[in-house]
Order: sequence, then structure tokens, then C-alpha cells
Amino acid sequence: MSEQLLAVERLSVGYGKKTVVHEVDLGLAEREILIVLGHNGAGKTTLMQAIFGLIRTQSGRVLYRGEPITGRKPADNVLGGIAYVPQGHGIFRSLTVRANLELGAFVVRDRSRLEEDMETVFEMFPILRERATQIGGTLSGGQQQMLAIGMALMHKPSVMILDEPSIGLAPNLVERVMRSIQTINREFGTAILMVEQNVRYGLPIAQRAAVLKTGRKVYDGPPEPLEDRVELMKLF
Amino acid sequence: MDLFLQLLLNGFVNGSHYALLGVGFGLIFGTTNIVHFAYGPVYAAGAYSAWTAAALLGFPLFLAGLTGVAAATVLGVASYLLLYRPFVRRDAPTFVVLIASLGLFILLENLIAILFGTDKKVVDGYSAGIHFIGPTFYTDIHIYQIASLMILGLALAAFLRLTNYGKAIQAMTDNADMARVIGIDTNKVSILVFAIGSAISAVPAVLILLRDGALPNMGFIAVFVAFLAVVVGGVGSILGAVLGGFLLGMVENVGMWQIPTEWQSTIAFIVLFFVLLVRPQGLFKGT
Amino acid sequence: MRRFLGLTFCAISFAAMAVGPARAAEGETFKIGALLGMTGASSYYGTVMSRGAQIAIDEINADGGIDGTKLELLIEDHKGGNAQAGVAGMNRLINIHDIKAVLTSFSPPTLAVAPIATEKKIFMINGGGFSAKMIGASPYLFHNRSLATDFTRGILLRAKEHGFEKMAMISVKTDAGENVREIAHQFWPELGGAIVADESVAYGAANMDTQIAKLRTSGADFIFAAIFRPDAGTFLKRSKEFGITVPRLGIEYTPDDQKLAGEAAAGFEFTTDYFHPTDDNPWAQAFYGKYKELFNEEPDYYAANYYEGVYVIAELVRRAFEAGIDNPDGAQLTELLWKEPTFKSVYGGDMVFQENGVAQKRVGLFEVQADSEKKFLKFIETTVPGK
Amino acid sequence: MEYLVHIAVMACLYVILATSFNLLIGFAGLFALSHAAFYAFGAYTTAILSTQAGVPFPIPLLLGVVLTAGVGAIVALPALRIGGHYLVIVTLALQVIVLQVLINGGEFTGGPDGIAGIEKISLFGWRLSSPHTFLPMAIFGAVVCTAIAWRIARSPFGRALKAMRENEAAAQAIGKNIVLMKVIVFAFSAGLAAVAGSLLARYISYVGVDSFSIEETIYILAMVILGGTGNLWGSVVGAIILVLLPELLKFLALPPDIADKMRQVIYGLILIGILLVRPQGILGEHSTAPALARRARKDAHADEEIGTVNGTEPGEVTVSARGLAKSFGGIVAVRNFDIDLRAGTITGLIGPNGAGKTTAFNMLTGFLQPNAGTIELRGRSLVGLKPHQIVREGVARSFQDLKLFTKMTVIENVLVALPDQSGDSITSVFFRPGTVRREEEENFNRAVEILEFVNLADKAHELAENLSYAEEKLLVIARLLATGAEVLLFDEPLSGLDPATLEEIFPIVRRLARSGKTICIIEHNLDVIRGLCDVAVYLDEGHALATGTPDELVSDPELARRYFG
Repeated sequence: MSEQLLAVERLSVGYGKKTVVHEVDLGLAEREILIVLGHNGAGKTTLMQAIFGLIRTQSGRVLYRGEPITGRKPADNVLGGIAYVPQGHGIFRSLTVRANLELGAFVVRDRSRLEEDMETVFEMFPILRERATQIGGTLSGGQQQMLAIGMALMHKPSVMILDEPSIGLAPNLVERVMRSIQTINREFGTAILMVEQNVRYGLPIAQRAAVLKTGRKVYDGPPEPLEDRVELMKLF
Repeated sequence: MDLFLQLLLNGFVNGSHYALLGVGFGLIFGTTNIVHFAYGPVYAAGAYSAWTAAALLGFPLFLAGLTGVAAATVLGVASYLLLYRPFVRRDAPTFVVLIASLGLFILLENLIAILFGTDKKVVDGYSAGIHFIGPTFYTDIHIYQIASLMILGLALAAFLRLTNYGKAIQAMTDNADMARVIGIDTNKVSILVFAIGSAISAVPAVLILLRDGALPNMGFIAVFVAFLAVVVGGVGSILGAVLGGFLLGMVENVGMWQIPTEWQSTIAFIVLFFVLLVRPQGLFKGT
Repeated sequence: MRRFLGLTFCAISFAAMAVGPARAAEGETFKIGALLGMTGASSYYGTVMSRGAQIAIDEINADGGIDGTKLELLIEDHKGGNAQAGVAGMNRLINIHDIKAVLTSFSPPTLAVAPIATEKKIFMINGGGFSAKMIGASPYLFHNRSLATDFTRGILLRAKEHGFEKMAMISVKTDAGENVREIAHQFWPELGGAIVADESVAYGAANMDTQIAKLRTSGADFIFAAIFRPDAGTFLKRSKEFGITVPRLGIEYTPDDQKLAGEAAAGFEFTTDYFHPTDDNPWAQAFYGKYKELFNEEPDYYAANYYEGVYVIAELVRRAFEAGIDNPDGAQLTELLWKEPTFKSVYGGDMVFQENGVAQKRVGLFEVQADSEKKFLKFIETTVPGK
Repeated sequence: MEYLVHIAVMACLYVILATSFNLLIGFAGLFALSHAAFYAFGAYTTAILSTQAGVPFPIPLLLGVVLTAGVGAIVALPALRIGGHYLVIVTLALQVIVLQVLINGGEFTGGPDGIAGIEKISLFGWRLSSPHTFLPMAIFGAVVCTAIAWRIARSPFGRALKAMRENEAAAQAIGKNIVLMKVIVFAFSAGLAAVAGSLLARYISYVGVDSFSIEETIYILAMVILGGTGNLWGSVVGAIILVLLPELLKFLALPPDIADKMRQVIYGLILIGILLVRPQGILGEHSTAPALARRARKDAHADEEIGTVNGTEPGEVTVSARGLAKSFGGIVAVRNFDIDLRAGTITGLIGPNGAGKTTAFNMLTGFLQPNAGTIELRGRSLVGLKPHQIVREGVARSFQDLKLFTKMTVIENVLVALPDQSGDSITSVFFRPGTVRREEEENFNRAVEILEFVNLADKAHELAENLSYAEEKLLVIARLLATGAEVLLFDEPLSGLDPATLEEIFPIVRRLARSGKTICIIEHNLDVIRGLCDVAVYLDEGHALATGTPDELVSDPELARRYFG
């Protein structure tokens, strides 16, 4: 593996006494797409939230560009170039699409590039341009997910963490979302750390896959072996 | 008919007053989800500081008004930092914060009474001009009350829409967790809304000082009306608070066209009672 | 339960210890209690009343007290009308301070403590409470202010004098306001008048515009305001602003109201206890001067009444000492009062306690001048209400 | 010292008010700030009846209690619809309205003047006119009212109240009728407050609106918070402290015209201080179980082995659903879904996210009403029944997010879930104490057995919130088991558990099946499905795609493909 952009070392996370994620190691290289699979309750979301600093870790550490960032405030992580797209349409439902995107760039002090950044998002998701003045909550599930990703794009992150971007989306939309994630990775060289259930569309775009099972990593390597669903089933 | 028109105007004027109170309270409540009962004494403190500046230090009225605004702002922010923040930090149950707020209410109201005495404070030498359209009368203060709502309302709306922090406030009101995700420091935003909300409250306070004079307990009714306006209009919506305030102002005045005035102080609560039974989320708020 | 009784008693006995030193001077001091509204919406009254009373106490003590016995004032807060608070305060005064004479105020707490006064033989004198319902509440309860009846009849007689017929009334929803309203509703028709509007406002009302708008369109000959501080001032100001031109008559006008209303009060006629310090009455002037000097405010007649109340009690105690009673109780003080019900009044001249317990003062009729100062017009004779 | 006696009397009245208020906010978690209004109702009823109709003690008191209880029940209605800040403001509004009605009530209520000259209580020709003579009456009242509140709080009904406070859905899921409970607790809380009011009227022989202002409600609230919500002794202590505090503060020497304002300031400071230092109040909440543990005799034994279902043939169909359909705003969640659940069988429900598994559960248990289709339990239709009714019929479910009663102990979580407790009926609580007591002891032993069954007995008196992940799951099973339902629907009961722990839990579930229970499990961890289920149903896009043994299903390439979208 090349020089790690984001690394997780023996990270344990939980709530109170309860440990949900047990000593997980994970590495994300520059420009890489890493997909994290696993059954519900395997601890995928908890792991992501801990990496991003939304919840406290119990032990282990998180490194970003070689620097320890364990437990750093989300605000600082965003400033540092890490974007987080939470599960289930992470948008502001009462605000317009445009307002949402502007908020996505909240930490960007230089407002001059705002318009062109928004332009890039609109190019990626033309539907958002059409709906620019519409209230976020009234968008369809797929559009909301695109908006959420668009918001993350607004501050030009070098790492984007996505938590089940495909959840609750119709198959064709899932494909659409996955392709855009791939594009983001290709065009901006953004490294992608993605939790995903939808293996069918998720796996193909990934360069590496990890599988969590009840809080432990049971697989980490190339995606290809997992293409055999029956084999994959065994890991679930 | 004359009466009706007059009541309509009164309703509009009082409505503006209530609306402004509601906007300040609603901004704080909607964003931080703190029921800030001490908003009342903070409002009173605004009036008393303005009086001190005008009557004791001899400031010109406008400067005195600004002094009131400044004082309320400081007090409001202080109440967040010193009282509410510790509770928010350990995310205490909402009702604990609510009682704490009541405690602060009692404390501040009596402090004001001790510092300034219990007699009515009036800014001498100020008398409002009187005007009339046909048979309908109104005074300068009335104009100020309406104007202040218009100006501050628009200013706030612009602030929320155009500035970065304004957007941050909207974001936090909508979804505090998501606000953190996109890198907003929710603590800073809370301080900000307490500052703005308290500052806004001082404006109607100063106008009431000029109109009716100031009394230590003037804050009680103020915070109550504000809370009502916000809940009736719909929490988290500035426009809702404004409309809620107007609705209350109207029923309190136009409603009295036929109903005996002894029910005036109750009718707003009756309205609230039924609004919440029928539409718990408030009248002017979707979903 | 036992547990909490235990708690109560140990806590109180601790309290009693704490108070010990304060009671050192017992024997040479005669304690006077006061039940006043010190906190809450009506704390203004409590403040001025306590000041008036304290000045009287200090004066008397300065002249060596009553035959050497000093006076001490002990204030209890009834929170401006809360009955429990009143009863609690009364019990404290009686039990902890062994008090025999109390200055009381507000009708609700006075009505609530009256039974205690009767049973414990406590002399009570009220200079603020206004409701005629207090008459006869206790044989030991006296009033050194004329009650609602007198003022109301007085001002309505004046209205009759003007030849008014149609009355528009506005009253505040308090015991006093309601009381005046009832009397007016009964008395004005008796005088052959009609009531064309009857509005009411909450105490310390945030918004009086509605009522005033209705008054203005009522087409009345005059407006009768059964409103007290601080609302009286608001009423005068707003009614002027709203272009009310018909005469305004009322029953209270304190410096507080004067401050707010300013010129808007001009032409307002009202009846009240005739406390008029600038009158050729040295005693009143002395009191006025002291009060002004101490608090840099004009004393209103509430201050004056409680100042006077202390002097009434002091006089009765003096009589008791003469009669050889060292520690007189309420019954004895009452007895001594009835022996000679005439007392010197700070209002000038004498005041006489009627058999209903009210010191029938001359009800003064005043008019507010353009400079917002009140001007005495004349005294109004009102027939004394029966028990 | 009559003054001390007077304070004692007032303390008694406030003990009544605080404990009754605590029932409402502490136990039922209903934050309704209109207690002083109930207080006023009691006082005015007595005042009016005795002065205007000369009705002798104790009739006005009793009438007042009944009337006020009725009013309380009505106030409960908004509480059924709204909660949190909204309930606070609505009930504050209600309080204001009540006071205004009293002020505007003219002669009837005495208006702002209030009502004076209320006849003192006379018992056997003995007139309770002085504090001394009244104190015994006040103590008696306080003891009786506290006892009533105490009885409710410690009864199974009180336990159910706490459960409702912790989580309404879960309370329904164990068969509690929360609507009825809210109405009852409001009625009692109000009725008890009315007793205090009535006593006050008799004691002071005067009532006026100023005695029942919002400040009064806040004062009582402060007592409850200070003493500790959910703990009646706390309210007793809180009441005494806050009655004494102002009196003690009176001994501070302060300038007369600001003294009382200073005291108010100090009062405010103390209130804030307490909340900062000890938000849970002086006395924390405590469990009713240990007392039971002491009482419960081992020989009072529950008759049968845990989980045994009588008169079931293994394999016979218990629950059978046909053609179930549910859609939310056009989006179809479940369509034409058929399923048969069999006694003694563990059925697994698998399928990709959003396949409609949980929706199916919600329909089977009445949390959602199907748009179409039938659900039968042994031929009896379950469609249209409320969740708590369906539990009593014999179908119980657990929740993905557990919904444990976290502020209650482990054994309380189980106790509260036990079926048809006569102690759930408030009438039995008071009129059949013997039965309730006996049942409680049996139930306690039963609960202990159930906890032993799931290997949780050693944690019986732990708060549920302190359990480990695995223990929480076990408690979910125990609670579900306690409902006595023969059909148990588990929604992801074992998610997030490591293989070792799973191996410990599997046998428990299997034993349940053996003893005749019908079990259905939604699970994403396929180890669980493989290791536990006899049959698996594959759900996709809202209907059953295939049925078979777990191994058949998970090794079917087509299904595997679909599973991963």
C-alpha cells in the first residue's frame, strides 16, 4: 500500500461501558476508494463517526497525513480536508438546495470561489441546478443524497467519508450515486472511505474492500474475491 | 365602526410589539432549544439601563436606547455562558434547564427591584406626538413599534440569509448534528443567538419605557407573550413568531370588540390552548 | 411525618437561637408589626409604607420613645396579597416577636389574618387596604384611611355636581378596583346616572389601548377610572393620547402616576385622603421634608397613612402606660381607643374613628393642574356607610 | 410556639402538593405545570360550598377531590397529543385561564376579593380554629395523601407509569394501555392537590386567587426537583426544606425595604445551585424490587417451567398472515405478504435493507395498520387491535433499538412486563391489596426465574442503563418472555454481538422454542440465521420471495445476488 492518507490503528469505539468496534485497523491511501461492508450492527457507522470525531474513541488512534487526529473536533477535521456524509440524506431539510450547498462550504473562508465550486457540483448533479431554489426536504430521496454529497464536495475535501449513500434508493439511483462517487474520486483525486450495503453497485467502484462483522474486521483486501456473493454471504 | 378601526390599529401595533418579542425569544429557543424564561428580566434590564443612561447620565434618547440594547446583549450572553452552557454540556434533561431558567428569572427580577427600586421609571421630558387618520388615533411610539419590527425583522432576515453566521444559525435550527458535521461550532452559534435575541428584546423594552414607563416585573408578561407567539406561530420559524405575535395582538384587541375586556388577559391563552390541541407544531409551520 | 416534624423543630429552634441577640433589648422596647407587600408586582406599596412607618418610629425614639420605652418595627411580607404569606407573617409577628399591634395592608391578607387577630387579641390598623369588605372583619381592626365607599361616593357626587349622566367606567381587576366598581354600579344609578361602558384592565396591564378605544367611542359624559398606581398614570397618559376629551374622574393619583402622565393628567379630578404636605400644616411638612431628604422622592398618602398609623399606636400605648398597663394587648388598646377615638392627624386637624372602625377623614377633592401638580378644590361630605 | 406549628401545618399541605405533583412529573414523566390550579379547585370548592351552602366538613373536601380529579382527567387530553415544551406551555396557559375565571367569577368566587369567613372544621364539637388544633388534621391529611401517592408509586401501576415515562412504545409493547394510565395519573395527582386546597381553605378560612398563582406552581415544582423526581420521600424532604428556607432566611438581618427581595434572590441562587450540583435532586430514584425481594417467599412458586405454552402441538400454525400490504405516501413497503409462524419453530426473516421486514413486524403487532390483508392468531383476527391488546392476545415484539426502561432496574424491567397483573388496575391497588401483594410476591419469584433463565439473575438490581451490550440483549429477551405471549417477534435481537456471546445466547432461544413458543427473528448477521433458525423466509421488495432452510437460502446465488442489491 502506498503512503497512508488516513489510517486507523487498533481503534476501539463504544458507548459508555459498551464496546461496539473492537481494535480495528484500517488504512486509506491517496486517491483510493475503500468500501466497508458488513451486516447491520456490525459497527460500521460507529467506526466512521469515531474517525470523524463525532463520538469519543475508547482506545487506539486515528492518523491523517501521518498526524494523530484522534478525537479532534469535526469542525477542525472539515477544515483539514475531511468531509463526512452521514447516513440517510445528511441535508438541512428546511433550507433550499442552494443554501445547503453554501453551508457545505461553511468553513471555506474565501467566498470568491463559491460560485465556481457550486458550478462543479451542478455539473456533476444537473438536477440540483434545476432544483436550486427548492426546499431540501421536498427533494426525492435520490436527489437528497446527491445534495448531501454535493455539500461535502463544496469544501474540496481530500478525504470523503460516506455512510451508506445508497440506503433507501431505487437500484437505478444507487448506480447513479455510485458513478458520481467514482467521478469525484477520479476528477478531484478525492480519497473515498465508504460504508455500503449495496455490494452490487458498491463493490465494482472500490479499489479495496473491508468487511466488518460484529465490530471486528474479518476481511481486508481486493474486492474481486467478494464478487462471489455466496462467499461474501459467509462473511455476513 | 370607528371603534373597530381603532381596535384594528391597536391590534396591529400591539401585534408588532409581541411579534418583536417573539422573534427574539424564538431565535434563542428555536436554535438552542432552551426555554429562556430569564428573557423577561433581560428585557426589563434593557429598559432600566436605557432609563439609567437617559435619566441619570443624561444621554440623548437614541444613545440611551443603544445602551439598553448593549446591556441586554451582555446579560443575555452571560446567562448562556454562566448558566445554560454547563447544562447543555452534560446534556441535562430539558426541564432541568427550564427550572434553572426560572431560578434566574426570580434572581434577576428581584435584583432589578433592589437596584432601581420599585417605583415606576419614566424618561422625563419625552412626550410622543399624536396623529390621527380620520377618527383613528396613533402616536409616535406606535409608529416606532411597527417600524422597529419592520426594520429589525428585515435586518434579521437579511442577516440569516446573507451572512455566513446567519446561515450557521439556520443550519443549527434545522439540524444541530448536521451543523457539526459541516464544521459549524454550535457553541459559538449559541452565544451568537443569545446576543442577537437579547439585543432585539431591548428594543421593545425601550419603547415600552417611553410609552408606559418601566417596572421591575415588566419582564414577566413580556416573556410569556413571546413564548406564546413562538409556540402559536411554530418553533424554529422567525416568520411564524411574527405571525403568531400579530395573531395574539389582533385577538387581544379586535377580539375585544364584542367580548368584555375583563377577558382580555386570558383570550391569548385560550387561543394558544386550542391551537396546540389542533396543530401542535404551530399554525404557520409545515410538517 | 415524624421525621419532618423533627426536621421542622430543630430547624426552627436553630432559627430561634439566631434571633436571640435581636431580642436583647426586650422590656424597654414595644414592638410594632407590619404586614406589607414587599415583593412582587405591588412591592411599590410595601416600600413606601415601610418607609413612612420607619420614619415615625425613628422620630418617636429620637424624643426618647414613649416614657422611655423605645419602639421597634418588624416587617413581614405578604407578597402583595398572598393569604398564606400573610398568615405566616402574622404568626411570626405574634409568636416570635410577641407583637400586640400590627400595621396591615391589602384586603386579601387582612381578611385572611383577621380571625387570628380576633383570637389572639391583636390590634390592627390598615392605612392602605381599600375594600369595604374589611369592615367588621375583626373588632380590633381599624382603618386610618377612608375606604372605597367614601372615595367612590365622593367622586360620584362630584360627577353629579357637574351634571353628568352617562358614565363610562374603567376598573382594574384587583380587590380595590372591583370594590369601587361594585359601589359605583350601585350608587351612580341611585344618583340617577346611567353606565354606558364598563371596561376592566388587568393589574399592571401591558396594553390598555383596547379599553381606552372602547371608552372613547362610548359616548359618555365622563369617564370614571377605578384605577390605581401604576395603571392610573398609564390610563391618564393613554386616554389623553387617544384624544379623549370628556372629563376624567378617579380616586388615586400618586407621584408615580404623576411622573408617567405628566401634562396628560391635566384636568383629572380625583378624591383621596387629603394628604397635602405643602398645606399650612407643620407636622405634614416636617414628615414631607424628612421623607424627601431620605429617599429623594415625594411621600404619597400611603407613606403618610403608615407614618400616622404608628403615631396612633404610640398614642394608645402611652394611654396604656398611663392606665398602668405595662404590656397592653389588642383588646386593651382597642378599649383605650374607644375611650377617646379622636387622634391628631398628619393630614392636619383631628381624625375620629367611627364605630365601623374607619377614621373618617375628610375626603378631599383635587384637580390636576396643567403642570401636572394636584390642586385641592374642596372637601366632599360623604355619608358614613353603616356596618 | 404557634408559629412553628403553623409552619408545620404549611409543611403538611406542601408535602401533599409536592408528592402528588411528583406522581405526575416524576413517575409518569408528564411535565404539566398547572398544579396550583388543581390546588385552587380544591380550595374554592370547599370555600364556596361552606360559605354559600353551609355544607359541613368533610363533604366539600370530598366533592372537591372528585371534581378536581375530573378536571385533571380532562387536562390529560392535551397530554395525550403533545409533550415536552408544548405540554409545559399549554398547562401554564390552562393555569392562567383558571385564575382568570376565578377573578371574573363575581359573587360566586368572590372575584379578586376572594372568599372570607370559611367555617373552621369542627370534629365532635371540637373546633379546629388554632394551628395547634389543626396540626393533627393537617398531619392526618398529609399522611393519608402521601400514603395514597406512595401506594400508587410502589404498585405495579406505578411501575408501569415509570415504564411509560421511559418509553411509551415499549410500554405498549408489553401490554400497557398508556392512554388510560395518563388519564388516571392526572386524575389522582389533581385530586390529591385538591385535598391540600380544601385543608388550606379550612385552616386560613379565606381563599384568594393570589394564593394559587403560577409562582405557586413553580414553588411546588422546585420542591419536587429539589427532593428528587421519581422519589416521594424526596418530595417530602423538598417540601419541608422549601417551606423552612424562607422562614430561616427571615433571620438574616437586612434593610427592611429590600430584605424580602434579597431573600428572593437567595432563593433563586439556591435553586440554580442545586440544579448545577445535583440535578437528580437530594434523593435519587430507587427501585421497589429490594423490598419485594425481602417479602417474597420462595415457596410462593410460579407453577410452570419458563416459557411453557400449554396445549400446543409443535409445528402447528399459530400466526398466519395473508396478503398484507402497507405503503407510505405511495412508496410500497410491503405488498401481498404471506407468512405462517409455527409453534416450537424459529423462523428467520432475512432480506436486504428496506425489504419491509420491520414494517411486517409492525403490522403483526398493531403498531401499523395494514392497508390490506388478514392476520390471525389461532383463527382469531388481530387486525385493528391496539398494540397492548395484541400483546394480551399473545403476540409480543422487541425493537431494533431495544427500548429498554433504562432508568429502571433489570428486575423491574421484567416485573413490569408480566401479564395480567391485577396491580395494573388502580382499583385493585386500593381495594384488593391482599391479592396485589400476593401477586407481587409470585411475580417477583417469576421475574427472578426469568432472569435466571437468561442468566441475568446476578444483575437483577442493576439499572438497565448500566448493562453491557450482551446483557441488554438478554434483558430484551427476558422482558419479551415476561409478557407471557406465546408468539415472540424479535427485531434484530442479537445485532452487534460477537460470535462467542452469540453461542451463549442461542441455547436460550432454542429452549424457548422447545418449550412451545412461536419465534420469529429479523437478523442481518447471517450467522444468527444459520445458527438459530429452523426456517427462513426471504423478503425482498415487500413480499416473501422464498422460504426454506437458512442454508438453502443463503447459498442460493440468485438470492445472494439480490441480497446485495
